[in-house]
Amino acid sequence: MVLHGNELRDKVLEKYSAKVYRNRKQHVLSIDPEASNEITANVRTIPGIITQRGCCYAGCKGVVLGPMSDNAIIVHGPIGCSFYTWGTRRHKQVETDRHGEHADCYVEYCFSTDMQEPNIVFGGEKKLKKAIEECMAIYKPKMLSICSTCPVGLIGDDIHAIAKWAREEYPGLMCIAFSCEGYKGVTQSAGHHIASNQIIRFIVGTGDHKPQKKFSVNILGEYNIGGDGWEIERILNRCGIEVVSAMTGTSCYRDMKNAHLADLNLVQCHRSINYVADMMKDKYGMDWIKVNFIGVNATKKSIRAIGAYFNDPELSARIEEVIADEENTIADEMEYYKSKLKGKTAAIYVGGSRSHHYQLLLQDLGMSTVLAGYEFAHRDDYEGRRVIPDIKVDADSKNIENLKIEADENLYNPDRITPEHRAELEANEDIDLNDYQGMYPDMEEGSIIADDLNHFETEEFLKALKPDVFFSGIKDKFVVQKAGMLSRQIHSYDYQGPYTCFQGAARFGHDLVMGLYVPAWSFIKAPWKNQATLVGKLGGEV
Amino acid sequence: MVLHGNELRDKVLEKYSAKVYRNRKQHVLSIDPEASNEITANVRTIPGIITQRGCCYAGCKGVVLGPMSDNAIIVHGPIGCSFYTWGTRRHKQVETDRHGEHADCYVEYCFSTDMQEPNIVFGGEKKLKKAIEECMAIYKPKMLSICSTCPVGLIGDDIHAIAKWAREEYPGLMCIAFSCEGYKGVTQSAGHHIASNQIIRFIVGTGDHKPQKKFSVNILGEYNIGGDGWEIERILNRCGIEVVSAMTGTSCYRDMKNAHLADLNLVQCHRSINYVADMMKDKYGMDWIKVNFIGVNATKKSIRAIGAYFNDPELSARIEEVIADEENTIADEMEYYKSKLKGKTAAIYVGGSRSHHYQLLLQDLGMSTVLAGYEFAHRDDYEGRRVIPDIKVDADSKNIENLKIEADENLYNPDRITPEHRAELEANEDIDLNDYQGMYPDMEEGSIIADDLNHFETEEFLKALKPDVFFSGIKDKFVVQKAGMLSRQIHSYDYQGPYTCFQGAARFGHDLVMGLYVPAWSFIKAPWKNQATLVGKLGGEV
Amino acid sequence: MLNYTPKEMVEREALVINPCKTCQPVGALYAALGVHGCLPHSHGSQGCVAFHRMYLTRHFKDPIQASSSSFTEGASVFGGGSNLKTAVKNIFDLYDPDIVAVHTTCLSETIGDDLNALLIDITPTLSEGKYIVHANTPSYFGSHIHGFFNMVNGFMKYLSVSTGTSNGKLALFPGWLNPGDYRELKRLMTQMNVPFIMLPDTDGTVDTPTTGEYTMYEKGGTTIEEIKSLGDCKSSLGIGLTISAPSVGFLDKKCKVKGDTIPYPIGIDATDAFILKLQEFSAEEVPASVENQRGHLVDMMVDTHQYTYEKKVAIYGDPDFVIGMMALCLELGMIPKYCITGTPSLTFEQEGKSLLEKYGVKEECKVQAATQLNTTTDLFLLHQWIKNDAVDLLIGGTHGKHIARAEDIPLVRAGFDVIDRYCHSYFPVVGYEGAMRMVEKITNALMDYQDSHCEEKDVEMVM
Amino acid sequence: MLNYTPKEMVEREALVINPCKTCQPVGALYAALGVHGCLPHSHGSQGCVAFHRMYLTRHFKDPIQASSSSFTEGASVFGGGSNLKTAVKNIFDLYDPDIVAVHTTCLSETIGDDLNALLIDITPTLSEGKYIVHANTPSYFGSHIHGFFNMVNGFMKYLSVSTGTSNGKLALFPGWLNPGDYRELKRLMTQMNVPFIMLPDTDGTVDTPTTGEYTMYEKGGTTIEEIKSLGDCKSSLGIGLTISAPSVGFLDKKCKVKGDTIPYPIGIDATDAFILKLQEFSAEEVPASVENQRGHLVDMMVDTHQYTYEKKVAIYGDPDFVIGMMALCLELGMIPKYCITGTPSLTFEQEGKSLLEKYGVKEECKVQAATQLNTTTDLFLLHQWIKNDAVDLLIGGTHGKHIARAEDIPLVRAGFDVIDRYCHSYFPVVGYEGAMRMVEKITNALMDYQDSHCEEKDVEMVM
Repeated sequence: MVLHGNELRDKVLEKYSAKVYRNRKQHVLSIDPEASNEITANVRTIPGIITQRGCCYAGCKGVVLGPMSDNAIIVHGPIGCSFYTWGTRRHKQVETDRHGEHADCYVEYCFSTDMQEPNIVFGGEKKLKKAIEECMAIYKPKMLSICSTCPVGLIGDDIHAIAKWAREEYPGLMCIAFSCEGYKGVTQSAGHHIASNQIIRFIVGTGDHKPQKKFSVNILGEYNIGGDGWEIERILNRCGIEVVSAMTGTSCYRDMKNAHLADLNLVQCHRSINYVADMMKDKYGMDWIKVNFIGVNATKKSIRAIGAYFNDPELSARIEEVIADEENTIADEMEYYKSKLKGKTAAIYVGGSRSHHYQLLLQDLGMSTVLAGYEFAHRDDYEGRRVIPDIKVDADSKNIENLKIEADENLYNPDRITPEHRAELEANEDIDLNDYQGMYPDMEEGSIIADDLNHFETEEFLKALKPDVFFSGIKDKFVVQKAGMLSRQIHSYDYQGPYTCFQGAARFGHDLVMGLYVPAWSFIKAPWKNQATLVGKLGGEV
Repeated sequence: MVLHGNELRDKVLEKYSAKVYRNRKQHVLSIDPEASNEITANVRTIPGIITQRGCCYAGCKGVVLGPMSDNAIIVHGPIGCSFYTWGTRRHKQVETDRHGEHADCYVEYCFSTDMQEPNIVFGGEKKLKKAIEECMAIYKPKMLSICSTCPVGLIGDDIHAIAKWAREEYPGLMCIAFSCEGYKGVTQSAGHHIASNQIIRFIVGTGDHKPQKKFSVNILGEYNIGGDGWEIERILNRCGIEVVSAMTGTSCYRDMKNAHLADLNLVQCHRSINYVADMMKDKYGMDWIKVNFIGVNATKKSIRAIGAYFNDPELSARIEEVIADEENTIADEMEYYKSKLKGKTAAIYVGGSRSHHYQLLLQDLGMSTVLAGYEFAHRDDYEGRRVIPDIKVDADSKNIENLKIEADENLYNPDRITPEHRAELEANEDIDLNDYQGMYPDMEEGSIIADDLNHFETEEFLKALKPDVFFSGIKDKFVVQKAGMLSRQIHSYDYQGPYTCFQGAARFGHDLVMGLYVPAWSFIKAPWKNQATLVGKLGGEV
Repeated sequence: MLNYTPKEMVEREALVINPCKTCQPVGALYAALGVHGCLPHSHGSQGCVAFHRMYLTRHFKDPIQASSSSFTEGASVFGGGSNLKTAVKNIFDLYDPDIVAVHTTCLSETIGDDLNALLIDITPTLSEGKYIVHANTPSYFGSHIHGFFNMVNGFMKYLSVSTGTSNGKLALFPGWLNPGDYRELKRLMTQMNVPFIMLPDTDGTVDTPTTGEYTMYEKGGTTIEEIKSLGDCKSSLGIGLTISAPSVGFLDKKCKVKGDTIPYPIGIDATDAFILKLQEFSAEEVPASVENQRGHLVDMMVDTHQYTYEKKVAIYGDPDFVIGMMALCLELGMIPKYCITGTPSLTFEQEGKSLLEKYGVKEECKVQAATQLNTTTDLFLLHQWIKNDAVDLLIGGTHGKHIARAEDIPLVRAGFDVIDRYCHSYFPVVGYEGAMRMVEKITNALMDYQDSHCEEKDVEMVM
Repeated sequence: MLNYTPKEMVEREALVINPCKTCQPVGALYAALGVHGCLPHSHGSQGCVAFHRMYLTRHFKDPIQASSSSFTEGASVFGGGSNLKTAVKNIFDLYDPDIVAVHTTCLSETIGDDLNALLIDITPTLSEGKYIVHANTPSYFGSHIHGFFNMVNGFMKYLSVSTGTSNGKLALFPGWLNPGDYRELKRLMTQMNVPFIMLPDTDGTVDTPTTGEYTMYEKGGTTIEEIKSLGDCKSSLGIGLTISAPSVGFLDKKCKVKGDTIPYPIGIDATDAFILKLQEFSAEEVPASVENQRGHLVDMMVDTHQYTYEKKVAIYGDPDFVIGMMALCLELGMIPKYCITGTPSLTFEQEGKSLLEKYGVKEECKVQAATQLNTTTDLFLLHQWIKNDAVDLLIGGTHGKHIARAEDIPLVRAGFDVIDRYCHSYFPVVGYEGAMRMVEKITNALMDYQDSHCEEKDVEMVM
C-alpha cells in the first residue's frame, strides 16, 4: 500500500521513541487546506538525531559576512571553524571598481587566530589584537570583521571592545565584532540575525553615493551562489534598474554603505533577511517587496512587481521587452527540458527560501514537489508573516538580540511613492508589498512538509515517495545517490549555476536532465544480478 | 682476468660461428699505434644479426631531407616508412623570414601516398600525381620532394618523370624525386648520398641572395638535433660570421639555393657530407674545413680555424672575445661537472660523426672513451681521407650514383683566398683544410673500435668494459639500462640539448651528471636480496 | 588570484592565513569511520559535525554519518552531560550502531565536561554487545592528526585487552590514509603472509560501491573483536611517525605489545622498509609478485628521471604525508624546496632534514612544521616563499590550487583534503603501486606543463 | 602548430596526411613479442625492423629485440631465400630463441618470396624443440592491426593442434593491448575461475622490471606448449571485433574450437559483457571482489557525470580501441563527436553507429574508418573537422598532440602509440580497473582545463 499525506507521516515517525515522536510530529505535516497547518520550527534539534543543520557561526560568518568581497574576516577561535568556511559556499566574488573606489576581494583568504590552549586558559584578546595588526599590515582592508567561535564566548574575550580599539587605532577602518558562537540559537538563523544586526548598526547609512539611475533597488537575501546575483543584476540592468547593493551576495562594504539610498528593497530570501528589510523600512522608510528570481514565471512576476512599484510606463515597457527577449532566447531549450522532465517529482530540503523557490522553477519544467522542508526556517517562512505575532520565542532564541530601530532623523524618507500608489500596491494580489505569504500556498494538498528533516526521515520519506530527484546538500547527497536516486546540491548547485532568471532556469533544466538521464544510472545493477540468467545458464552448462 | 684490446675483441667474437667471426673481426679492432688499423666498413650486415642500422630511405628522407623546413616531402610507398619518419629525428625547425621571403615549416606533417595492393600491382604513378595535386592545393609549397620506398623501385614507377611533370605543371615549384628505396646500399649512408646529389643538382646555385656580412659560411652535416645548429649559428653570429645555409639542419630550400655564395664550407659531419663539400669545391671553387662544435676545446679550435681561414685581425679579435666570454659563462658549471665525472669512462656507438666528436667533449669533462663505433661510416671516417683511394667499392655501393662535377661556368670562383694564404693554411696543423683525419688519432691505444656494433657485441663489450655510460640510440638504450648501466641517446639527445659549443657542453655535462647520479640507480637491488639479512633473521626467529 | 599576497616576507605570530591543518574532532571522526558498525558522535554544538561531515564528504564523495550532542546555549553553560545521555539513547534507538565513538569539541572541552565520568554512567545502560568509547579532542591543541590518533587510542583504551594468549598477529596502525591506501597495505600484508589487525580501516566504509542500496554500516572497518584482540598481538607496527607513534606507545603501555614506527610507505625506500618489517615478522621470502612490482617501479624511476631531476617541488599537508612525498620526490631526484605542515610535530623537521642530508641536497630547502607557540606555518607563508623563489611543482591537497593558478605551477593533488577532484580515494599512494601511480602523475604534470608552456619549436613528439 | 591545416575542408583521395595507422609488419612484431622465448624476424630490408623496434621502444621504453633478413639490392632482385636461411642459422646460433616468428615486408612481398616453401626447407634444419613460424604481412594492405592478427594466426597455423582431448580451457585472443591490460584480463579470468590460454601476452616481455640483469627472453609470454594446446580448448573468445575475429575464425577452421568475439572490455558495459562470457564459461557466481570493483566504478561514474556529460570528444586510433573508448565515453554521457581509425575495418562504422543509437545521441557524430579505396581517414581530416566544430577533449595516442596544442584541447593519452609519456603501459584501460583509471584521467583532464581556462572569479575550490 502506498501511503501518503499524514498517514505516511505517521508511518515514518512511528519508528521513533515516544519522546522523539512527540517532538518530530510537530515538525512534519501534510498540507491540508482544511487544517491550520501550524508547524513547529526554529527550535532545537534533539541530541543524537542526525540533523543537517549547522550553527550560528555558519550563518553569520559563512552565509552573511562571507560573501562581502572587501571584508577581511578574522575568525577568533581554534582553527577548524575558519578552515571549514574558507572559500565561502560558492558565493562568487571578484574585485570591483565603483564610484572611483576599488573593492578588494578576500574570499580566497581564510584568517584565523588559531587559538591554542594557553589562549583558552589565559584569554585570547592579546592574540586577536596582534592578529588584527598583522592583517592590517598585509592587507590594509577597509572593513575587518571579527567572528567568535564557541570557546570565545565561554572564556569572555571582549571582541567588541577590541573592534572599537581597532576602529580607533586604524582611522578609516570599519572593524566590527560578531559574537556568533556556534552554540547560540538553534540553527544558522541565529547567525544571520547577529550579522544583519551589525550591518544595520554599523554599515548601512554611512555612505553618500546616490544611485545614478532613475530606479534603484537593493537585493536582500541573495547570496550569489554560482553567480545567481550577477544574473539578477544583469536582468535588472537591462530593464534600467540599478542595484545599489546586495545583501550580501554580490556586494561589498563599499556598496552596502549606500544601501539606504536605493528606492526599494527586493527581498529574495526569508526570515533572517525580511527582518533586515523591516529594519530599513523603520529606519529609512524604504518599502520592500518579496521577489523570487528562481523560475521563469516567478522572475516575470517579480520584475513586473518592481515595475508596478515604480509605476513608470517607460520602465514597464522596457520590462516587457526584456521579458519577451529573454524568454525567447530560452524557449526552445525549455521546451526540450520540459519534454524530458514533465511529470517527474522532486523533494527539496535546503536551508532557507530555496525549498520554496525551486518549487516554482520545477513547475515551469512540468514537475511537482512531493516533499519540502527548511533547515533553519521560522514558522512564518512556512505559514506566512501573518503568524509572526503568534510565534513563541523560546529560551534558545531569546538571547539573540533584536535591534530597537527608530527612524533616522536625517535619512528617513517614507515618501518614495505616493500614498495613493501604495494603496494600489497593497490591493494588488500579484505584489507582496512588505509581506511574504510563506511556502504553503504554493504546495499541493497532501504534500509533505518537514522542518529540520533528519537523516532517518530523509531515507524513509524518499523510500516511500520515490521522487525522481532529491534537492539537498552535500551531507545527504551521497546517501541518496547510493540508493540509486539523483540528488542535486541546491546549497552549492553542485558547482554549477547560475540558476536565476531566464537563462538560469534553462541552465537548471539542463543540469536536471543531465542528472536524470546520464547513462551511469543504468549500470547500477550488475547484469549477473539477474539471477534467472545465471540459473538458466547453469542449468544448461552443468 | 680483465681482458682488453685485441684479446678482449677475440674473446667476444669467438662466440660467433666461423663465418660470422671472419666477417666481424674485420669490423672490430683495438687501436694499435704500431699496426695499420685498417677496418672494414660500409659493407652489408649479416642477415639475422641484430644490427642497429637503418636503411637508405632513413638516410635520405629521415636525415637529409627531413630537416628542411619548407620542403613538403611525399613518401611514395606503403604507409609505414612515412609514419616512422614523422616529426623528424628532433631536427628542430620553425618557420622563418629572410630576404623578405617566408619559409613555411612542414615538419609536423607526414605525407604519404599510402600505396595499396592495386597500386603495387598496377603501378602507383597515378596516385602519386594525384597526391602531388592534393598537396599543392592545400600547402602550395615552394619545394616538394618525392621519396620512394622499397616496392616503388621494384614495380618501376618513374618518380623522376613525375617530378619533372610537377615542375612544369606548377611553375615556381622545385619538385625533386629521390630514389631512396630501403634496400639500396647497406646503410643510411646511401640515402645521404642520394639526397645530397639531388640537392647539388637541383638546388645549390639557383639563388642569388648574396650574404650580407663580410664573412659567410655554410655548415654542412649539421642537422640541428635538439637545436645544435641554432647554437652554432648563435656563436658564429656573435663572431660576426653569417651562416648562409646549413645542410640541412636549420635550413630550408630558400636558403640552400644561395649556399654557393658563401665564402667557406664548414663540415661538421663525415663521409656523406664531405662528399658534398668536395662537389661544391669542384663546382664553385669553395674551400671547406673540418670543424667540430661538440666540446669546448673542439669548438674553440674550430672557430679559430675559421678565423685563420679568413685571416682578418678584427675577426680574430672578436673570436677571442666570444671564446673568453662564453667560456667564462660556463666555467663554474664545467668545473662542477668535471668534479663529478672525472675518471669515468664511456662507450659510444652512433650513426656518424658523433662517435668521434663526443669523445672530445667527454675529454673536456675528464672522461675517456673505451669503445667507439659508427653505424654507417666509411673507412675514411675511421682512418682519415688519405685511405679513400684504397677503398674498394663493392656491389652494394656501386649503384649509388656518383655525380660528375665540373666547374660552373658562371659561378666557379677559386680565388676566395690568396694562394699564399692557402699554402699557409695547408701547413697549419690545427686546420684541416679540405681534409679529415678520421676518428683514430683521437683514440687511446687499446680502445675498441667496432663498426656496425650489433646487439650481441654491445652486451658482451659492455659487460667486459663496464663503462659508466653507453651513448647510443633508443633501440639499445633500454637493454643497457635494464642491466643497471646508464645509456643516453646520442641520436636524439634523449629529447634534451642543444649540446654544441660552450653552453651546450655545460648542458651535456649537466645531463650526464643527472643520469649517473640520479637516485633511482641505488634502488635497483631490493634490500632483501641481501640474503644474509634474511638468513640472519630467520635464524633468530625460527 | 590571491592578489594581495605580497612578495615581501611578513612576520606573523598570531594571524594564520590559509591554514595547512584543521581541528582535532574531524580526525577523530575519520578514525571512527574506520571501525565497523561505528557511529561517530561529536560532543558539542551541531555546527561542528555539520562542518566535519561536509569536509569528509567533499573529499570522499561518499556518505559520512555522524551524530551530535547538539549543544545549545544552555548546555554550554550547565554542561553537556544530559545532551550526551539523550543522544546515546536516541542513537541506539534509531541508528542501531554496534558502537558509538564520542569525541569532544572545543566547546565541551572549554566547559570541562568529564567524558570519562559520563561514559561510566552511560555504559551500563547499553544493550548487550553495544559499546561506547570516547576521546578527548580539544580543537585548540594540535590538529586533526592529533584527533585521529586520540580516537584510535580511545578505541584501544576502552576495548583492547591482553588475555595472555598471543593471536600471532601484527597490530598495524596505518595512520590517516585513503581507502585505496588501506587496501594496498592489506594487499601487501597478505602477499607477505603476515596476519594482521589494522586499526582503523576505512576500506569499504567511505568508498562504498554504488549498488542501488544504501546501508548505514557498510562491510568495511576494523571490527570490535579485532580491536579487543589488539592486546594479544605479537607485535605492533605504526606507520607515520607523527600520527602512529602514539598508538604504538599506547598499546605497549596498556597491553605490553611492543612495536615500532616507520614512515608512511610512500616511495620506494619507505616501502622497502615496510616490506622488511613485514618480512621480519613473517620470516618468509618476499614473493616474486612484490619483487616484480618493485622492479616495475624502479624501471619507471630510471626511465623518467630526466623529467624530474632537480625539479623543485613544494609539498604541503599532513606531516607524515609530507615526509612520505618528500622521500618519494628525493628518490626521483627532485628538490623538495618547501615542505610544510600546519600540524605541530616533534619529528617532522628532523625527519625532513635527515632526508635532505641522505640525498645530499645542496640547495637550501625549507622544512617547517607549525609549533604550539607559532602556528603560522600555513599556505600564505608557502605562497610567499614561492613568490620569492619559485618551484616547478606543487604536491598537496586542494587548498593549494589558488597558489597553483596564481603562479602557474602544476599541482599534483594528493593527501588530505582533495575536494575538487574525484576518484582519488580509490587509488593508493602507498606501496610500490602507489609510488608508480605518483611517478606517473608527477611526470605527467611536469611533461604536460612543458608541452603547453614551451615555445612551439620546442614541442617534442617523442619524450 | 600545424599552421597550414586549413579550416576549409579539402577532398583527398591519394594523399594521406598525418596517418592514423602504420604498416602490418610492426603488428606482427608486437604479436610475436607476446610469445615466450620468441625472436621476431623481419624478412626485408634492415630499415624496416629498425623503424619497428624504434616505434615499439618509444611506446614501451623497454628493450624490443628483432632480427632482419637485411636485404640488399641483390636480394631484392634475386629473392631473399638465402638471406632468410643465413639469418635463421645465425639467430639460433647467437640468440638461441625457442622460436623465430618471421613476418614479411612490402619488399619481400613485392618480389614474391614464398615463405611457406622457404620454411618447409628451413624447419628440418632446426634443433629439437626449436620452432619457426611465419605470417605474410604486406605493408600495402590493411594496417598494423592486420599484421598483428596475421601473426597470431601464423603461430596457430604452425603450432596449434587438436588432439581430441579437451584441456578445459578458454582460448582468449586479447587483441593489441598494453601489458597492464593483459595483466588485468588475466586477473579477471583468474578471479572468475576460468582456466585460459591467452595469445599473445606481452605481460613480462615488454614491461620487464629493472633489476640490474638483462635477459633477452624474459619470463612472460604465451608458451609454445600453450599455443599448441589452443587446439584443445573448450571454446575461444576474441576481444576486439576487428582484431580478434580472424583468430577466432582461424582456430575454429583449423581445430574446430568454436568461439565468439566481443568488443574490447573498455568501459562498464563491455566489461560486463566480458564477465558474462567468463561466467558462461565457468558457470560460477561472480565473486564479490569483482562486483565490488564494479560498484566503485559505478560510483565514480555517478559522481563525476556532470563534468563529462555532453562534453564532446574526438577519439582516434586502432578500431577496437576507438570503439571501446567510444563506449566508455558514451557511458559517461559524453558525445563522441569524431571517431576515426586509419585501419580499414568492416565492422568499425557499424559498431560505432550502433553505439550512437544505443545511447540516443542526437548530435551529428562522425565515425569513420579508412577503406582500401580511400585511406585518407587521418589526423589531418580529424583536425579539419575540429577546426570546423570543436571538441572538448581528445583521446588517443601521441600523434594527436599537435592538434591538442594547436586548438588548445586537452588530450588524454591512451591506445597506441604513446611515445611522449611514461608509465602508461603498466596500467590497464580494460576492465573495471581500467575504466576507473580512464574516468579519473578524463575527468581530471576536463577539470584541469576548467581550472586553468575559466575566469578567475569562476575558479572553484570545491568541485
